[in-house]
Amino acid sequence: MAAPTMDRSAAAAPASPVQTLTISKALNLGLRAAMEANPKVIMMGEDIGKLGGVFRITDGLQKDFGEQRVLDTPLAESGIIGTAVGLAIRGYRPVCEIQFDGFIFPGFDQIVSQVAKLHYRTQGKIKMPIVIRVPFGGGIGAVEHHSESPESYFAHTAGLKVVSCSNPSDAYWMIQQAIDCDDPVLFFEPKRRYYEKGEVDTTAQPGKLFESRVLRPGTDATLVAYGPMVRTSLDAANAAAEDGTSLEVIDLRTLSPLDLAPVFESVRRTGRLVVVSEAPSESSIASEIAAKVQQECFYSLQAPVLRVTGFDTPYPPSKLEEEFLPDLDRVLHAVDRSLAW
Amino acid sequence: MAAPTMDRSAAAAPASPVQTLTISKALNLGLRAAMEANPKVIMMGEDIGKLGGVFRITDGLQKDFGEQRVLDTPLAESGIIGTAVGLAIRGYRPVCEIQFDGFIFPGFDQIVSQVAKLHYRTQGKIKMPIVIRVPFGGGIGAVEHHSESPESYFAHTAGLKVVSCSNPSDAYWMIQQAIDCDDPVLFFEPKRRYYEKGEVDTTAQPGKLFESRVLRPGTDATLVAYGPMVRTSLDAANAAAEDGTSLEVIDLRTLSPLDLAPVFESVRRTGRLVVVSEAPSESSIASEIAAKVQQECFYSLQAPVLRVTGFDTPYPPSKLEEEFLPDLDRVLHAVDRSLAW
Amino acid sequence: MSSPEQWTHPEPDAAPAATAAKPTAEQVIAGLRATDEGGADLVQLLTPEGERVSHPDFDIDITAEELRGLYRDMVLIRRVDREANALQRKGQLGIWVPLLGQEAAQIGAGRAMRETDMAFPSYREHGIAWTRGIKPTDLLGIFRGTDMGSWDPVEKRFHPYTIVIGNQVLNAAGYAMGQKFDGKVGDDEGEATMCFFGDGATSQGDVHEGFVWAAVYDAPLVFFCQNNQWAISEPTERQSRLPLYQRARGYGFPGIRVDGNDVLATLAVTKWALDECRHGNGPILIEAFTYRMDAHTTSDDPSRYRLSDELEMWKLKDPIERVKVYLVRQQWADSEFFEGVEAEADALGEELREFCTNMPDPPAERIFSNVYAEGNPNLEAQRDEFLDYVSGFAGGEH
Amino acid sequence: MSSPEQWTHPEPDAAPAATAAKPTAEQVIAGLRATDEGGADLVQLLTPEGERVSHPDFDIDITAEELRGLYRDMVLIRRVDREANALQRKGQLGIWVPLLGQEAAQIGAGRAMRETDMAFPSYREHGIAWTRGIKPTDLLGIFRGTDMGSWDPVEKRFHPYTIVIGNQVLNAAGYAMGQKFDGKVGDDEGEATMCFFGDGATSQGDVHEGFVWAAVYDAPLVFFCQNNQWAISEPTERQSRLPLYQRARGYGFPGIRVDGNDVLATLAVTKWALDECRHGNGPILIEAFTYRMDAHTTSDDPSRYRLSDELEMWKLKDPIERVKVYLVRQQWADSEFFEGVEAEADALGEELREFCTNMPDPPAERIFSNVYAEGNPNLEAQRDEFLDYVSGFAGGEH
Ligand SMILES: Cc1ncc(C[n+]2csc(CCOP(=O)(O)OP(=O)(O)O)c2C)c(N)n1
Ligand SMILES: Cc1ncc(C[n+]2csc(CCOP(=O)(O)OP(=O)(O)O)c2C)c(N)n1
Ligand SMILES: [Mg+2]
Ligand SMILES: [Mg+2]
Repeated sequence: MAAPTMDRSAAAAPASPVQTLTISKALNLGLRAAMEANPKVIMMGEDIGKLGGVFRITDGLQKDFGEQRVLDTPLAESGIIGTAVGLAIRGYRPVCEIQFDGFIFPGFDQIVSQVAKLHYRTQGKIKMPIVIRVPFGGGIGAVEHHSESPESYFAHTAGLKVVSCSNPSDAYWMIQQAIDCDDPVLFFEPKRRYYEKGEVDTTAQPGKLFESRVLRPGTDATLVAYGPMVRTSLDAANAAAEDGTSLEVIDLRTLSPLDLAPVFESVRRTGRLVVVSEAPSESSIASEIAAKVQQECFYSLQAPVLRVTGFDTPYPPSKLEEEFLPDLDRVLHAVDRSLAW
Repeated sequence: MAAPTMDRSAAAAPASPVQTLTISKALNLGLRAAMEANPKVIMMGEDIGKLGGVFRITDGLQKDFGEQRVLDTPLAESGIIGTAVGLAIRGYRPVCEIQFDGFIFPGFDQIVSQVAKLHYRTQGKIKMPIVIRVPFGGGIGAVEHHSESPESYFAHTAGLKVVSCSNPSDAYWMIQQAIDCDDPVLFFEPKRRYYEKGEVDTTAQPGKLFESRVLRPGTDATLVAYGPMVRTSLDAANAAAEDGTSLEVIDLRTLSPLDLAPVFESVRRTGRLVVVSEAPSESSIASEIAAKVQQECFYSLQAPVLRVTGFDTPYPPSKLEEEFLPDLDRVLHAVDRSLAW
Repeated sequence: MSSPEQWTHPEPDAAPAATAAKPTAEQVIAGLRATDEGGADLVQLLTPEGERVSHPDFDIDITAEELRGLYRDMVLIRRVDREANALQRKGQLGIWVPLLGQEAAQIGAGRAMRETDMAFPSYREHGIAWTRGIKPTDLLGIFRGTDMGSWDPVEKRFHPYTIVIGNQVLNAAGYAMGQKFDGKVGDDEGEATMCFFGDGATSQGDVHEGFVWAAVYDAPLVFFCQNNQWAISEPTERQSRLPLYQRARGYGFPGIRVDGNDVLATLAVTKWALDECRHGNGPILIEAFTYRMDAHTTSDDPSRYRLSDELEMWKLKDPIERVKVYLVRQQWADSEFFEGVEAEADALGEELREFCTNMPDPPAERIFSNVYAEGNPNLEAQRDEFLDYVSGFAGGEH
Repeated sequence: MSSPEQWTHPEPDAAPAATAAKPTAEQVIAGLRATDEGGADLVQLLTPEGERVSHPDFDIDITAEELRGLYRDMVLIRRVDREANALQRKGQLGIWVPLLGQEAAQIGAGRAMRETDMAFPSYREHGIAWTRGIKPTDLLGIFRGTDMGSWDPVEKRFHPYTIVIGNQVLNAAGYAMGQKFDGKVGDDEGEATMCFFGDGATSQGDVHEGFVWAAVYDAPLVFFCQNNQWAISEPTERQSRLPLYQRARGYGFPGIRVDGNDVLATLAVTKWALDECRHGNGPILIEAFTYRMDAHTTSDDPSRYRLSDELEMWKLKDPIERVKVYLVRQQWADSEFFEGVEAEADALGEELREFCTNMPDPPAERIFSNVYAEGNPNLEAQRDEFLDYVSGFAGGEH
């Protein structure tokens, strides 16, 4: 990591090193710590200043760091990303907030054509240390364009890195690691889980950014998920345990590059894999995992890799999202099918 | 199909029903036939009028149909797609030309947020009979952004249909079928094959638009490809035959929805599948095919589904494209690996 | 499903926002000036005090009946707005987007349109919807999460609400081009299109491209920008140095700023602009200078970013009050009329509440329907598998 | 690899374009007027006939030495352009993007910049590159397909060529914001940024958003639009009703049209604009009114869409000739000087040919390098597998 690696605990840690925080508060503290550690870190987005963002993730930052480090930008996503590129060239480390998942598309061209390619184009002479924060996914009863899961578009784009956090500790640390990273990082935040709580130790980085993690060991089948579906998968594993089925749960954390070594290892033991994701399945990250696992674990698989995903439809009106989104029952149903194969 | 289904052969067919044409000429005649059959069909794009498009696919159309049916638009892709949406609502059937694959991204938001969703949003009250033509892929020695294969982004997008032609007969017929289709169709044209020739029978539609087709039967392994890689795959099958290996070659033709029934059927016989595509593999259409086939043909596969694709990098400088693009040797190498599994 | 409340109150445990935003004195002054003064170019026909004033370019003959109609429209749509807002508070809607304060801008613009004209709204255009004959109940599904608008956009000539800021401007430009290509432009019988967007939207590339297209193709398109001074928490100064109507200067078509709280002026200016368009002199940009009196949406907390003084000041410019004063002063309406409108409003409110609380949830298969006009066998298989799974579930299996 | 020729001649079997495009008499007149006349606002200091004229707002004191320098720049970069064009014809480059006719616009603008200023080019800015100290040979890789530009954009303060129309305008706006945030704006020592784009580009949303951002953040940014009358086959009328410099009106910053074939005027106006920006009075739009004397690229065939008359007319406005006439008339340069420049041009051409024909192909592993700054294990595995495969192949395997 090329960014100054200061000791952030001193600057940013609240009184006790271990606290119970929501994901949203953990992100807020993580952003604050990154801004304190490096004056080149700036925030850009719509309504992120006085309002603190529609989800309050940047709450208080403009007040404390000023309007030049927390920019309420004009309303245009290509503008946000495109000017972030210029600021990055000038030596800044911009953290862009896209207000909702569905509004990243006006900025898609700048992401795909400039952010992803400038390092390659210049053979490394220009770096793109840009973080694009995207509150993503459904389950919040919102109107159209506010519940989407566009991460596969970015995983398909060479030159970008894509991660998603699923708990407060990861939220706190991964956002800082993403800001430290000299590559552009799409940072997907599980908005329906913003207010779930967990312990955060602000003194010790629990691991690296681009690594998957086994959250719960198990022996009968493997569940792989990321972001909001990690909670769902853990719940499913709990429920399965009551029925005597032991499920291993892996939090992908990094969606591109994929870190599938723990998955391969797991599948070689369990012989069965269910991939869980809210996004439509067609040509998606879930497809990629299935494609890789069937190749790497060809002789270990006792059933095909199954996918439990959002359907291949636009995100439906929110009264239907309970049916659209994978839930505990759909995950267990897939596990049953896998076990019965 | 809701569009008037006139007998086009009478209006558009040249003297002899079977002619030898290039793909580019076949597309040109197909567009002309569609414009003659239905006055609501209009063309929109940059330089498609007097110039006839940088590839001359619309050559002569403005001269014959006027500036109101062949529009040289201002230079902005969101504008092209966004106004096509309005024209479609007004009852037109716009055929948009994107000058090169890499320039579709400024129009991405309109495609994903409006073109793909308006029918769903209005529960069918608004149709989007828009065709977006994209000359795609590499191998032409071009500069950056002129050789990309962005089809997976669209296959991942619910509400769109995605097809690619690989030969003059399909070019002639598929473009007309796409224009007749009441759903939005991304039409990917294999630009490096524009000048390959083949026979076109302008009197009889050879098949449906959303169907894959077995181009060459075989018994030892199956190759699946689309667009420019079909030629490469057929060449590989020829070469393999000389070595005594019998490869079945399937032209996907439709990338979304995928029509994998012929692939399943084939894999059940051959037990081996190699997917060939120029696009980077990560979270791609090739991934989807692998994911589906490993599920549907779990007990038939004698080797994992292998993918021969462009690498997960930006498209390289053109002096390197020969290495970047899958060629006969890389395809055969994968076949060998599959056979040796 | 997760309750709408969660959406409304993003941080359930958090204390209410401590105090109203406290800008510097300088900012206050700047802020107040910016939102209050429309400037010398502002077209006004009815002052906030209800005085009829004349204007050299835009004037209008209005009958008592017509003005009563506009008054009624505004009262009724305001009632719809307040009822829906309350329904959201009661958990009956996931969210609501209030139009409070923008009644004159919308009724004036909407009533200037003919049936043959077409409109492309953003997401706050409940008043325009009303003038297009859309039942207010048809709007509710969007905010309750049962559908995405249930009117027929072709029949009503009112496009679906567009949420991605700016998208509809290009769609409208295309439609207007179509009107022209169809030969429907050039005389008094001509057709025209209106496109609605906010002050914040003017920054988006799509809005610019809409301006370029419409100008180059002489499209019969009226760009109607409701400058309600705020884009969520951002004041107009974050989008532009100049008053927004002046943006048109750079494209070579007229831009006019009208008092968007003056229904008469808005009607007059919009009628003129539509007529110009029908005759082939489009496009035209109208900036309706108005104010968002309520929060951005029911999820928003404006006390975090703006002063209540501003609101108080704009209350004096209420779009409905000035018409009432004028109607009374002219003796064009008596208390019976006003009571009648009130009663109509009550009935409408009642109908809305009734309808809303009885709205059925859509069936699960709706997730899969109308994704494509011509079907998709893979999706149909996905649907069938899911419905099988659901019915197995219902049957007590698993 | 597929030969560059394939790219150059899209339709190998096709007959050459039958005849030049034949517009109506009306179109001819319109076309000629549109491209020929800069209008009353055109800033000019040196007429096509080589007469020095004065201008009330923009004037410049130029020494003989300076003007000789500008002349030399223009002659050399034109030679580079013609050599590269010829190299493409010989199959040594896949494509070339000629700057012929735009030498004054680029040398004038480029020489107005200081070393501490930053430039964001489009893809035709070989003249700007020259003024930033980029060796012409460093441009060749882009067009030969060996790299995407080999200069160091940070050291040279010259961004990579940007091919996606409009993208660089936002990137430039961001960079200029950074100059301001760094406190480098406000006095004569201030920094500024220049951004280059074409007439066609003005339609793109990104260019608009760049205008919005730069205006709102008072960015020290000079938008330099080279209106060479054509966007490939589309005349400027397809992009705008108004002269392009007037676009700035709608955003609240100055827009100026300069004779882009007049190196003195371009230098004067750009210097002024940069100075305004350094002092904090940015942004500013300059439209350089010029002409693309050659094809859009070597793949293009302008005879399909424009008249040779137009070209002939513009030949009379050649940017180099008028300086030569003036230098001679002023007795600022003698034949020795002109011959010296010619000799330099010959040497440069020779160097370019030599360099180009000897350019090595990049190694295959370059495909995989620098995709990421911090690596990607999956990609590294993909690379290793491929290199293994290639080396096995080389070893005669398979
Ligand atoms: C492309 C896009 N980005 C962001 C948003 C989120 N958003 C919804 S409304 C809004 C502000 C719009 O302001 P304005 O255009 O002034 O309209 P108003 O809401 O004031 O009527 C924002 C940022 C969006 N809907 N679309
Ligand atoms: C987004 C995008 N769309 C299309 C193209 C293809 N294209 C390359 S140059 C060009 C015309 C540009 O015209 P102009 O802006 O006037 O610049 P000029 O080439 O005349 O210097 C087009 C359409 C592109 N490079 N990028
Ligand atoms: Mg607003
Ligand atoms: Mg040009």
